[in-house]
Amino acid sequence: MTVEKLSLSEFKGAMLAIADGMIASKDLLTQADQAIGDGDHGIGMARGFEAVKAMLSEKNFAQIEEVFFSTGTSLLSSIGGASGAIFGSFFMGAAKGVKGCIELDAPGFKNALAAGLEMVKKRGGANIGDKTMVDALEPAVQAAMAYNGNSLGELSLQVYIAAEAGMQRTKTFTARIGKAKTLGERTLGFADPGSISITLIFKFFSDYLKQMA
Amino acid sequence: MTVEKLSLSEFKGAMLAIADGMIASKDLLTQADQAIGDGDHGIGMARGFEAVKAMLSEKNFAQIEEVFFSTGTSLLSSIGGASGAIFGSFFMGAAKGVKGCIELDAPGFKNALAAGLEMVKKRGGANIGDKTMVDALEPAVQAAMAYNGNSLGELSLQVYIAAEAGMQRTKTFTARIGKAKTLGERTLGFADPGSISITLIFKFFSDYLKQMA
Amino acid sequence: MIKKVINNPKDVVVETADGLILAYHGDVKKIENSNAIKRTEIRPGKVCLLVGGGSGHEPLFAGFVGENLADGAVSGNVFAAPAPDQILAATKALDQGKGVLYLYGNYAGDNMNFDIAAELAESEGIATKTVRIYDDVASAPLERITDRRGIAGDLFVIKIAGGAAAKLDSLEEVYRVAAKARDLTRSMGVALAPGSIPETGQPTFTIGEGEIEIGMGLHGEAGVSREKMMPADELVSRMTDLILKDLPFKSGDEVCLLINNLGATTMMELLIVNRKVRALLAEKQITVHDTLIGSYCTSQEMAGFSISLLKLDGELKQYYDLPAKSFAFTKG
Amino acid sequence: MIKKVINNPKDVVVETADGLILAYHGDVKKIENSNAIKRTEIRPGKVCLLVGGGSGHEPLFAGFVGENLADGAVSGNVFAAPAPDQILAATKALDQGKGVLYLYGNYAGDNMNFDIAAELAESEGIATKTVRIYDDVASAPLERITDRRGIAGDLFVIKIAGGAAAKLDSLEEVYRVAAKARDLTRSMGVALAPGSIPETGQPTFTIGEGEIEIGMGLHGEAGVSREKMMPADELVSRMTDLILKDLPFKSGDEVCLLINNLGATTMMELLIVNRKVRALLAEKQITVHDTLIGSYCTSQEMAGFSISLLKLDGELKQYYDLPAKSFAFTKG
Ligand SMILES: Nc1ncnc2c1ncn2[C@@H]1O[C@H](COP(=O)(O)OP(=O)(O)O)[C@@H](O)[C@H]1O
Ligand SMILES: Nc1ncnc2c1ncn2[C@@H]1O[C@H](COP(=O)(O)OP(=O)(O)O)[C@@H](O)[C@H]1O
Ligand SMILES: [Mg+2]
Ligand SMILES: [Mg+2]
Ligand SMILES: [Mg+2]
Ligand SMILES: [Mg+2]
Repeated sequence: MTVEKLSLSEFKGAMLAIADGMIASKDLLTQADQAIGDGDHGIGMARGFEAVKAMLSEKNFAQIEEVFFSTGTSLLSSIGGASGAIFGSFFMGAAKGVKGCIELDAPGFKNALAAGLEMVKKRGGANIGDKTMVDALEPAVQAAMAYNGNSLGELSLQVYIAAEAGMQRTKTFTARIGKAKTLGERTLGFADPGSISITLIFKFFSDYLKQMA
Repeated sequence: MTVEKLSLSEFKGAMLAIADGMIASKDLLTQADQAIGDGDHGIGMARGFEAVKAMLSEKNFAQIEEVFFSTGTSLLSSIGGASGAIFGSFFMGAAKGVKGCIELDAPGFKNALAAGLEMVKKRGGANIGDKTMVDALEPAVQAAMAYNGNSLGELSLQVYIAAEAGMQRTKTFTARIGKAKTLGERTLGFADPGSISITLIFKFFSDYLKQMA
Repeated sequence: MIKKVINNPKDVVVETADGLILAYHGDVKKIENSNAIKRTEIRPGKVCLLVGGGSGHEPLFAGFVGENLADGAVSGNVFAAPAPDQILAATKALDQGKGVLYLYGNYAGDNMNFDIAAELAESEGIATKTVRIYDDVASAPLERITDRRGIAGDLFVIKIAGGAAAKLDSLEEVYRVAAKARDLTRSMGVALAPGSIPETGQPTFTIGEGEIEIGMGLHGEAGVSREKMMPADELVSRMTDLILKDLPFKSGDEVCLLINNLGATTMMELLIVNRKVRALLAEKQITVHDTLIGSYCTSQEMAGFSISLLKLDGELKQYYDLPAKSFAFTKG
Repeated sequence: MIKKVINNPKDVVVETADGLILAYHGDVKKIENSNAIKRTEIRPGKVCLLVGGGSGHEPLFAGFVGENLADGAVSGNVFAAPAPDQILAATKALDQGKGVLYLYGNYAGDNMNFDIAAELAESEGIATKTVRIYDDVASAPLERITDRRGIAGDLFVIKIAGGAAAKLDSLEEVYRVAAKARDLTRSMGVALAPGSIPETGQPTFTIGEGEIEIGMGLHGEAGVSREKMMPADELVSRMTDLILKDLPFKSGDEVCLLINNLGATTMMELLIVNRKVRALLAEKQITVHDTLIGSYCTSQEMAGFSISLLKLDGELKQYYDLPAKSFAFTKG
């Protein structure tokens, strides 16, 4: 039995699980950024999701979009750097996809993903192959669109799997954007840190749904 | 058969041998200074005796005192630091002990040593037990004074042996002067770098006389 | 684990700001709700200059707030651009009705965060313009100059922009002069040993015993090539060549020269570098109007340095020569 | 073998001087037959101030030659006092008939070499007086204050002595003011990691991973104790306590504060130190008239810093507040 949708409070619980997972991934993400960036990605994400946790425990929400939006603004204002703007934009954008919803179902999640991707690309201008989190996010969104069922659990697993594959592909790209870009060929063999983060976010979401089922 | 005295040109040769020996001792002296000082003693002594070598090859001398004096001024102006002043003063002082001599014999050498020590103490104010080169030089001068023969070779060996013993004794002293003084008890077990230098100077002189015999 | 004189690593940015504000002895004050500072006295009606970026490069940026320099500075976390709300708070605190010029290094994070802030400022009726500094010749070819990173050349652009903002009356004009200074500035760095981020205590990159990285970026991003250590004169020649032919600088040009310490390099080395740079410039009949040597734009305790040249024209020279006074840069 | 940006290690001192003179843009020139520099323009009839010591501490001493500062500086080899003939040549080049004040750190080597030079100068009819700086509280107990070493407090004494030499007419008077500044200055340092001498490429001391040495000297001479690394606030409290009770500094005192980088420490750390020092001084009702933070008196790339306090009185304050301009120190 898989989960079809999440109530507002369940979705809040999912976001909390994502936050805990990201905080616990601090060292892994920092090491990924040490290899080809400036070594702060895990620090930033951990700081960001600490802020998300604090926000979630303080605020009451009436709609799904508020959870997305407040997660986005929390990340934006606490991380700073490229990932603050990008991951902040992702969640703030996602909010636009679920306007008025009080539950999150598969179609809603698809819309949220698509709107999140749009916002990320608008803000950062990165395209597939630039070795950024877009290389994981865009295939994830495509996988979501290709999914025809109505299980949020299944959908989120597809999304995670596609993001993971996209993240793995970044190892074969030379960076064209962000702090890694001057490394050129030396970035080969290393995954983009931000693509690992978005993959983990989807993984923790999928795990949460699995564990609910 | 041991050497009774040195002609002016032989003495010049002896000074050259000392210079070569000191230049070759650079690393050893630097390491001694790294342990309890600022790690530059060998560098300074090598620079000083390079200058002495250059001076010896340029200048012509009429008297023993000129060799002593020019060695002293060469050291003084090329080493700088504490050892420039101290070793410069030693040789410049020694010159006063052999005024008018055109050969160096045992009495002359004794006088030179005594005058050198006097100048060192006047300039630096160090006494036995302060953990400086005086701890090697002063017993060496005392040994010279106690020597009643007239072999310069024998005398120089006595001087070297006494300096060596004095140098070894500095390992049991805590520094009271110079850059090592704040190390206090931590200087225990290490010989004072300058006392090693003066011992080596006497050793190379003694070796030179031995090899002549 | 690199030893650092800090308390809780999470507090370094805030404690650094506290220490800096005290060192300014009243010339600057903290901006509420932001890790930012502003001059205590700003002439009403003045076009304001806001600089900023990630922390970890001290005294950049906040050390350059002062007379004929920046009016305010906003600092992010270590190696992370400040967040939009911080930038917005600083923008609002500075604006005197004539708008605010944003001046910062060209990094994805800074670009996005300052852009978001600019949009928010606009919606609150505050005009902003932006000059992104991209002086680092090592970081992209000339055809893609806007992909280049901003490094120590920041200092020249801040100096000129600060002068222009003190003297000129319109945001457009200040923007024009600042952009010109940016366009006439070129830099090139080299790293010998890594810096480290306080929160991890780990070096930001690894480099072999006898190796150096030419063109290393300010956060430890890779440069143009990793090489064996070489004599100073050879290294400086290679770096200077790359700078000179990029603008290009030509015989008869007059320049300002900055030799910037990335952190742990000794002043002795920087002066030896200066000697060679000057010899190379003299060979090419390029005259040096002023020389700055020191730690202006650092990457924590990274060992290495950069060379920056600013080509002067009459207008830039007039702003460059204005006296200036701030924590990290005083000019009589 | 520590990497350094140098050419032949034997040439570092001369090449450093060349680079420095170029950076001064005509304000100083080389003194013939000496590794020394002097101001290009010295007022005839002026009492002159000559500073100096071993190299390796750049920008000390030669970076402090300028308006209302030193008139000349003579530099020895790395960590070795200059030789008497060098000092004498500088003395002769400076003297304007009113005599020369020697100002330097209190080390056996400097003392002996400057004393020899003073004797030689006297025999040539040039009057000299000497102020030896011994601000390092860590290096001997107060009863033996003249056994103490001179460290970064040099900067305060040079600033005041330079002002006095610019304004006062007799060597005696300049001496009196300089000695007073020296007597009212106290410092304390700490080292986290060693520097190295270019000719050996070897660190001047070894220190464990998590260890620091409180009171470490400027050449790597041992300090008062070797300890485990501790939080900045605790370290600063211990150092400041030792300084405060030594003079002693008292409630109501007005001081100048210097937080000096020994080499590789980041500005971020120095500012965090400043924050705590100021809190401690405020607690004791000691007011801070001016703060200097930066690399003034280094020990090559040693990591660490020192804290110095100068207690002001009306006379010292007047000289401290004079504008100043040199390579390494400009005050508006
Ligand atoms: N323009 C962009 N579009 C999308 N993602 C980006 C962009 N720039 C950077 N990123 C993402 O941000 C990640 C780096 O984040 P982080 O290390 O926290 O920031 P910074 O680069 O400022 O240190 C990269 O791995 C990349 O995935
Ligand atoms: N006052 C003094 N009297 C005699 N010898 C001294 C005195 N001060 C220093 N020395 C000698 O000089 C040596 C140090 O020389 P060196 O390392 O070349 O100079 P510095 O101490 O200036 O670095 C010491 O080991 C000591 O023997
Ligand atoms: Mg990063
Ligand atoms: Mg020594
Ligand atoms: Mg970063
Ligand atoms: Mg020395």
